[in-house]
Formats: sequence, structure tokens, C-alpha cells
Amino acid sequence: MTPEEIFNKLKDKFGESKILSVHNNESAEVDICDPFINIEPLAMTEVAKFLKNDSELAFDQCCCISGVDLGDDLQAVYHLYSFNQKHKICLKATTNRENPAIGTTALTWGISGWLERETYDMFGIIFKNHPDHRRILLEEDWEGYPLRKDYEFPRYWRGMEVTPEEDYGTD
Amino acid sequence: MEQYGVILAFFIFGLVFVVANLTIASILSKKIKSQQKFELYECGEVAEGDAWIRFNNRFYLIALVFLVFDVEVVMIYPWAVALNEMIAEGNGVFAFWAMSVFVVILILGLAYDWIKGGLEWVKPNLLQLDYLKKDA
Amino acid sequence: MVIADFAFILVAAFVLICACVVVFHNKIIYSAFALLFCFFGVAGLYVFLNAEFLAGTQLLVYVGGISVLILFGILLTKNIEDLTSKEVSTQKIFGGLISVTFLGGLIYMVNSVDWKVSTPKPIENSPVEIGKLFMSDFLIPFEIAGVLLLVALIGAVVIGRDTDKDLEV
Amino acid sequence: MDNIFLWIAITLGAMVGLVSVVGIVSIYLERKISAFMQDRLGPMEVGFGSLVNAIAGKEVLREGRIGLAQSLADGLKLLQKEDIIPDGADKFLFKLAPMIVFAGTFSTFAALPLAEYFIPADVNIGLFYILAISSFGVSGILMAGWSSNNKWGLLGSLRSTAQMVSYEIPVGVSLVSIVMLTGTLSMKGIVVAQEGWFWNWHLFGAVGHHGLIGFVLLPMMVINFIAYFIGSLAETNRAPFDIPEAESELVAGYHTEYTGMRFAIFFLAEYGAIFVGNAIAVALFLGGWYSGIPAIDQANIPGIAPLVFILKTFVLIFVVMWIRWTLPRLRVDQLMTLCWKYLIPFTLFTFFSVAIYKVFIV
Amino acid sequence: MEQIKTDLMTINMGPQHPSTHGVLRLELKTDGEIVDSCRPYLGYLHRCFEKHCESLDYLKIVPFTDRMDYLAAMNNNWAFALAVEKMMGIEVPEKCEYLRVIVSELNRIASHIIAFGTFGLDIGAFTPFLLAFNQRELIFDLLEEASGARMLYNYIWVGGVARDVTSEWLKKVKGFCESYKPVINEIDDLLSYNKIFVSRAANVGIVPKDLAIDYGFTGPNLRGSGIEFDLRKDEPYSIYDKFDFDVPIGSGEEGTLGDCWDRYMCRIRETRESIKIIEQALEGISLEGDIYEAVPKNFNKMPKGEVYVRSETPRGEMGIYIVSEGGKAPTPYRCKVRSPAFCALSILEKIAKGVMISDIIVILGSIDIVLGEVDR
Repeated sequence: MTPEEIFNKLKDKFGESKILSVHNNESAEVDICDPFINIEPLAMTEVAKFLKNDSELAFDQCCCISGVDLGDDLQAVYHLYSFNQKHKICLKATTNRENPAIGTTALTWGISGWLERETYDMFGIIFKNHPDHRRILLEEDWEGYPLRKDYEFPRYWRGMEVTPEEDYGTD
Repeated sequence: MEQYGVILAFFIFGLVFVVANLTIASILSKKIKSQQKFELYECGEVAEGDAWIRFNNRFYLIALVFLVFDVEVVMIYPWAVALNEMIAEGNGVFAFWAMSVFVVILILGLAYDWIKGGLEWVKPNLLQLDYLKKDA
Repeated sequence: MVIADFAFILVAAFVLICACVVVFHNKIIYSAFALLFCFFGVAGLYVFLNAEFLAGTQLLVYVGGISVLILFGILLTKNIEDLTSKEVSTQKIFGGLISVTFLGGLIYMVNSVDWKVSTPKPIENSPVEIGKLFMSDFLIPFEIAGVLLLVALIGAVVIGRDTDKDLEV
Repeated sequence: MDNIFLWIAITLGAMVGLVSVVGIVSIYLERKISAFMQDRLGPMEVGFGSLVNAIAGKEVLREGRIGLAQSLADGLKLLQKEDIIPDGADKFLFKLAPMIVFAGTFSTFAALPLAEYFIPADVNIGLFYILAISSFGVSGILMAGWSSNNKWGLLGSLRSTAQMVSYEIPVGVSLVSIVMLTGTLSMKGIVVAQEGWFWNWHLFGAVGHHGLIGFVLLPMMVINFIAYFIGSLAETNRAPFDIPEAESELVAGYHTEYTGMRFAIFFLAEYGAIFVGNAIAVALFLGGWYSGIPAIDQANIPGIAPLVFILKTFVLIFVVMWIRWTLPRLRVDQLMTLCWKYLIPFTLFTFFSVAIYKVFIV
Repeated sequence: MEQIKTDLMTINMGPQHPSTHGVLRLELKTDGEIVDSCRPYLGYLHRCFEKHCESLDYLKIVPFTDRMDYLAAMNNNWAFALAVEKMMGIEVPEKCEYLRVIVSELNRIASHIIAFGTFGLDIGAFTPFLLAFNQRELIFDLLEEASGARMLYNYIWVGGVARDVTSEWLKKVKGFCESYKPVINEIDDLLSYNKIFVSRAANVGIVPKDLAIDYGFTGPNLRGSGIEFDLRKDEPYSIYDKFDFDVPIGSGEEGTLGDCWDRYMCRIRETRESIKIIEQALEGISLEGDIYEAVPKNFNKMPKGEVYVRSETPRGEMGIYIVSEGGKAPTPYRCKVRSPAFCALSILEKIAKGVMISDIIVILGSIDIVLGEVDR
């Protein structure tokens, strides 16, 4: 199915308040871009469930979840693939920086659990109703979310020097 | 008797040998104190929980079954040693049947254990783990 | 045979010390290991009685089997490292009385019996004799032992089946 | 009276020498054999010359070309290692365990029939004695694993104990057949029964006892031999039965926490146990000190007996190593299955066959 | 009869453990030998690759990609290069494409050798591991001659490759292909169909098809579960459509579909297919032409936008997601790597419950993780 068809199908099901817009290569204001659909962040859980279980869509694998720091907002980008239908789609959920929250997809795709944990770890996006919402790569007591653009490298962590003095504050 | 004296000497020497070696080693070796050295090895992490816990009773059952067969082996040995003489005395056939009864009784026990799964190690059925069940 | 006597004293002392550890040590795991050594020493005592085969049996069954069973049994108990045998203070006087009575009785018995000291010729090849006795005088006990072992085997399975029901294959 | 002390001194000396040589040679062989099987060279650098230089504090030159002194150098290294006892361990039992393990193994050397007139303790229950005393080492292993308060150690020692006690049964039963044939438990008596040509060896049936008809027992004895060999592999925790110290699972099993010389003692005891296990197989199945060809036996060439015996044992040790570097490791439940469901029924079958042969055929 | 209760023992497996294939920590709760729960802890090798990328030129990122999956550095280079090339619309010269195919298939073999070699090692088979390692050395010699490095090559650049090769080198590659075939047969004899090995690996760690997809299995792991999916075949990138090769899939021939043996066997068979591809590439390649032709001098022409490119590395599908702000910034705004081993490892929690400690090792070995790539 083409991205438009997926978009229309989703819009019929969930309505415009949850499925915001679709972008194609041509229609985008950027030079190059995979087609993607914007989703209302808290609706992610139900949309994901539908995407997986609908026999025409049948997106059975979540390839990748990437967080992006857009400056004012934080975004989670979902790349989905269907082994059954051999088609793929990209979903984007944009949430605000102060109180970032997106509905989890961990109950839909097994792999999402870890990918969302990684996104949380790096961007601090909270995934609502995630069954095991912990940091994954960094220590539990690490402060801040390193991949945010305004992240400041700590000088010390647990008494250990983690940023050399000459690098500190220069970035 | 003297022969057993030799064995005792061997046993005691075995202990002495270890002590002597350790003494030599303690003279030759360097000692560098460091607290971390004396921590238990648990793959580089601080040990969690205790090793001294209530352990799975499967080991106990293996030992129990072993003990039964151990006693059996112990009882077969004198019979086997005496077999030649018993045959010479003309008791061979009787001895054979007497021992057969004894061993067959135990083989029955083994068979019972076998059928009832007493010889199985605690082994999960890897084909029917929880996550596989819902598909079946 | 001064040396033999010396060796006997050595072994006997070893057994006694181990036995004392079994009784008096606070840690149950030490008691278990001491019991193992006690069995080992008893095997030595059998040798002094010219019962070599019995000594071997003692080693094989008691040291290699029963001790291991006891140790496994202890590993099944909780918190072995701080499990200590408690003194039962309420029974002190009564217990002491009983022990003293028993001790007195034993001393009286030992003294009153007219011990016959005889030195029968040691059996040359004890396993053969034991084997023959199994097949003649002690045939019935021998077979009954077989049945007993069967019962033990079945018992082991019954225990095993009950405890890992959830892991039943 | 002097006589017995002299005898003890001689035999003790010889056996200590033997156990050390066996340890050093086996470790060297293990390295070289594994290396050649794996398409590499193994130890190449350390020769005796470089070892001497190292001890004398001179510059160490690469003098060895086949690494002959590698095991010795390792021994020296281990002697200088710091002895670490972890804080959490039960210190008394921790120290006692290697002694028990080594003394248990070393005691079995007392009944090794190296030659007709060189058995340190030629007791009339020799075979039974070796079986019995080797079960003593089990407790040492359990002690080592438990006292180090390490989970890998405890798991390893529990596995090891369960494995060793289980495999005592097939080992014991498989040897009964030979006792039935020879009618003695004395190691000397069993070996003497195999005098002469190699077809008199028990591996080939009972030819030495009853002439040609003894060949009937050939399959039984081969089964017995294999069962014993597998059993002895398992009792000495060798691959493919090395689950107690499976380095990929349990790190090092019951001796995880042991360092330096204490660790070396375990190692030495292990190689000693391998030697004894295979020596029993040689004595019982492969004619002991008899070379199999009467012309080159001790009657004609004095002093050859121990050499023949040790050589045969090392051939079997080679097979043990060969197996180790060829086969993967079994899992603990498969190990128990092999013991209880294959070896024990098979050995009971051979036991009955030999008994029927003894009672009804000859 | 009341059940005799046993305590759960908490064991840390790793980070310093021989079989966790790097610094992975598993917290096991076991009842005797049976694992009750298994919780992986990652991050011991975390270097924040993605943060680094944001301050580096595209060409300077390439050496960092080496260090992700250090066993298959070529394939990582290539995955990144593909993403940047798609973004900039670069046409890579055909010679470079051929060279890329040859070196990354060689690297794929080297990586699979580690995978099945250490898998055998985990089960206790030492010898096949070293026999296979000899072949890996030969591959390293070849790659060293081509790139100048033995492990971290920095060879596949955006738009081309770093160094040219000679026709002698191609002959040597040909020679390697010949010498490799008997070795893999020997490993089959020694290990793959060994009864003990089969009984250890077959029917262990079964991952059925749906679970494999659900938990993001890709590459040999996915194919081991019986799904015929290979990006080189299904979404051919570069010049893979020119080659004739099979996609081996697990069939449950020794046990159940999707068990550890299937995954292991997939890798063994894949190396044979890689040899096929290399042989075809050696025939097709011509040494004419400039390898630096399409390498961009600078990244001023970088368009604004984003791409997500998948490519098949030995561990599965490596996806590179790059967001660029356009020509004004020569560094990626965001670079995310979808690491196949990270995704595959996530299944461990699910399938570990109820197996034995020994099986955990086997399962971990069979999904073939590289911690450098899991943690990045």
C-alpha cells in the first residue's frame, strides 16, 4: 500500500484528531525524505495496534524507533515494515519538550520495549504504559538525556571524571 | 596389616605434600594487599544475594538413588569374588539364581524409576515453555 | 607391634576428635564434614579388626554415599551459614541426669561382664567368605536387603515426583 | 620393622615422583596434542636452558624449540602467585579442601600395580579399595565449592558431586565382570591372570582363563571397557563430561576462587585422577605390566614392567585428550541420562552375560 | 506432601564472563539449574556514537562506524556510506561497487566464523573454533592488503573506497575461496552434525516465526526461524541483483524450526553463499577506473532532509537514519543506528525463562551479539 492509502485508512479509523498529516517526497518542504505520517503522540498505542493487526496493513515488525530533538519539540520516528505485505511506512509522533509523553507501542511489538527504552534513555521521552520503563544503556542514576541538543556533559559521575577538564564547557 | 600402613602413610603424605607446597609458595610469593582482591568473584559485579541458600532438591534425589545402587554394587562384589569357589563347590547355579533374584529386584526398581521419571534431571521441556504454549 | 598400636591410637583419636566436632560444633556444615571424617576414621578402625572388605564398604557407602546425602540434605535447609545448634536450657538438669545414669549403667556393664579375650585366626580372604555366607547362611537377609533397596528406590521416586510437580516432563 | 619403613620410603618416593611427572608430562602433552589437533604449535619458547637462566636471574633466551619446560615454568610461576582467600569464604574448609582432594587422589596411587613386585600396598581388596577411596575426593570437591561462597563454585561442585557419585555405579558394575573371571579383588592377581600373549587380556574376553571359548565374551568385555572408560572420564570431570568446570558456563566450577598453589594442587590432583583412572583400565582390561608379547616381558627384560604399564596408561591418556579436543560438552541432564539410561543397563546386561557364561558355559 | 521449597539464587553472569561475548551482564535468578528470570543489563561499552556523529563530518564518521560491530567493520562502513550516498544522490563507480561487495562478503565470512566458532566454544568444542580462526586470519591478511588495517578498516568511504587493489590481490581472494570450502566441510563433519552438539543446540531456544518478527530478529537469526528474507535479495542495494545466490533458511532439520541449531546452520550455509558471491564478483570486476571519482570533496551540497537506509550486515539488518539540516552544516543533525544485535538481544528476557543455565549460554551464542554494536 502507498503511504496515502495507509494514511486514509488510518484517518477513517481514528479520525483527523489523531492522524494529523502525511508527507511525501514531493509534498515535503525538505529536499529528500521518506514518506511519513504524523500521529498524535498519545494515540500511538492504539494506532500501532491497528497497524499490526489489520490484515491489509499487517506491519509486523517495528524496525527502528529514533528520537529526534527538534529544538522546541521532541519527536519519535517509527520505521515499520511488513513481512507479509512487503511494504513499509514511517510514523512520526511529536511531543512537547517540557512534558514529553508518547503512547507506548511496547505491547504491540516486542522489540519496541527496548527501542523505546533507548529513546527514553537518550531523549527523556516518557512512553506511557510502558511495562518496563527504565534506562537501558546508561546507569539508572545518570542525570540528563545526552542526545538532547541542550545536554551538558557532566564533569564528574560518582566521583569519576567523565569529561576531561580541557573539554569541559567548550562544547 | 602392613599394607594398610602403607596406605595410611600415603594418605598422610598426601596432606603433608599439600601443606609443604603451600608453605613453599607462601615463602616465594609476594603479597600485595588490596581490598578488591578479597572480594568474591561474580563476573566483575558486586555479588548479589548469597550462594548459601536452600538448594534444589534434585541433587538429593540423585544421591538417594545412587546410594541404593551403591549398596547393590557393594553386595555384588563379594558374590563375584566367591563365584569361582562356589562353582568349584557345586553351588554355582544356585548362587547364580540367588544373585539374579537380588539384581532383578533392583532392576525392577530401576525400571520403576525410569518410567516414573525419577532418573530425569530437573529438566524443563524446552518444546513447551510458556512463551511457546499459546501458539500450540 | 608398637607401631600398629601407635597407628591405632592415631586413628582412634582422629575418630574421637571428629565425633566431638560433630556433636559440639555450632555450624551444622562443620558437623556434617566432621561426620564424614568420622566415617573415614571408622573405616580405618575396621582395618585394625582385619575387616578390610568392611572398611572398603564403609568408605564406599558411608563416606561416598551417606555423607554426600547428608551434605545435600543440609544444602536443602535454609540459611546454613548461620544455622547453629541451640542449647536447650530448659532440659539441662533432666538431660544431665539421664546422661549420668546412662554413663553409670555403661560403666557397670563393662565392669560386670566377664570378657572373653580370644584371638581367632583372621580370615585370609574376607570378601570370598562374605560372598559365600551371603549365598548360604544369610541368603534370606540378602534377598530381603534387595527388597529393602527396592522400597528405598520407590520412595525416592515418590519424593521426587511430589516435589517437582510443576516441572513434570 | 625397618623393612616396612624402607618400603614406605621407596614407594612414597616413587609415587610422588610419578604423580609429579604425570602432572607435568600430562599438562605438556595436553598442550601439544591440543595444539596439533587445532592446527597450531602450542608451547614453543620455554626450554630448560631458559628456565635455568630465569631462575638464575640472567637474561632469558629463547632456547627451547618445542617448549619442553613449559609446564615446569608454569609450576614455578604458580608457586610465586599470591594466595588469595576471599573474605566471604569459610576459611578453614577453604584451606582443607585441596588437601582432601589431593590426599584422596594420592591414596589411590598406593594400590597401583606398576609391576609385579612394585605395588606399594598390595592389599587383597585392591580394586575395591581404589573404587572406595576415590569416592573420598568427592567430599573434597563439595567442600571446595561450598566453602568458597561463590555461586559458580557451588553450582560446579554440586554438579560435580552428582556426576561423580552417579558414574560410580556403571564403573563399579562394569568391573564386576572381571572380578567374576579372576575370582580376586587383588590388583596383582587380576593382572597376573592376563599373562602371556595379548589375547589373554580381559579386553578380548576370557581367553586367558578358559582358552578359545573365552572369545565368546569379547563383545561383553568391549562394552565393559567402553562403559568403564566413559565412567572414568566422567569421574575425572574430563570433556565431554567437564560440566562441573565448564569454563563457558561456570567460569571455572568449584575452583573458581582458588589461586596460585591451591589451584595447582587441584590441577595436579585432577591429572593424577586421570592417570589412576586409566591405569585401572590398563591393569584390568589391557594386561597391566605385560606387554602382550611374551618375548618382551619382565621375565626377559628386567625392569620393563613399569615402563610398559606407564606407556599403556599414557596411550589411554592420549585418547582422553583426543576426546576432549574433539567433542563438545554435554548438558547436565544429558549426562545423567547417559549414566542411568545407557551405561547402567548395559553394564548390568554384561554382568548377567558373564555370570551366565561362568555358571553355565564353562 | 508439602513441597520442599527452594530459594532462587541470584547470579550475575557477566560482565566479566567467558561466554557473554563481551561486557554484557545478565542477572539470572535460578532455581538450581533452571533459570527463572533473566534480565540483561547493557551499556558497559556505551560510547554514545550517535552523539559523536552530531559533531563530525560525514567522512569522519566512517572510522567510528568500524567500531560499532568491530567483527564486521566493512559492512558497517558500507551501511553508513549507503545512507549518505542516498541522501546526496551519489552514483558509485561500478568498480567500487564490486570491491565493496568483495570486501564486505569477505568480512561477512570472517564475522560468521566468529559467530559459529564461538558458538561451538560455548558448547565446549574448542577445535572447530581454531580451525575456523585460521581462515579468519587469511581473510584478515587479504583485507589488510586491501585497506591497510586488520580489523577496523575505514575502507568503504562515502562515494567510493579508500584504496585501490591489484590483480594479484584478486587472485589471492580467488585462492582463499578455494581453500575455504574444504574447511567448512570439515567443520560440518566435526561440529554441525556431531551428536552431542546437535543434542545441545537443537530444540533449545526456539524462536517461532511470529516471535522472531515481533522481536526484531533480522539477518541469520530471522532466517534461522524459517523466514526467507534477505535485504540483498528482497531489496537489493548496490549490485547484489547481479549475483546468483541462495538465501539459506532454517528448516528444523535436527529439531524444531527456529532453534539454536537452525540459526547456527544458517550462518554456516551463508558463508558458502558468500563464497559464491565473491567468485561471481571476481569474474565481473574490471580494474579500470578511478575509485575516488564520486567521493565528495565537501558536504556543502548536502540536501536538507532525512533518510532511513537498511542494509544486510552479518548480524542482520542495520538501519541508518540520518537527519540533515542541509548544506550549511556538514554534520548530521541526527544519526541513529538501528543495531541488529541490540534488537535480537531483546528477546532473551522472553525466551530465557525455564531453560537451564547451560542453555542460556547456547541461546546467547546462537543470536550472535557484538556488544560494540549493541551498546554503540
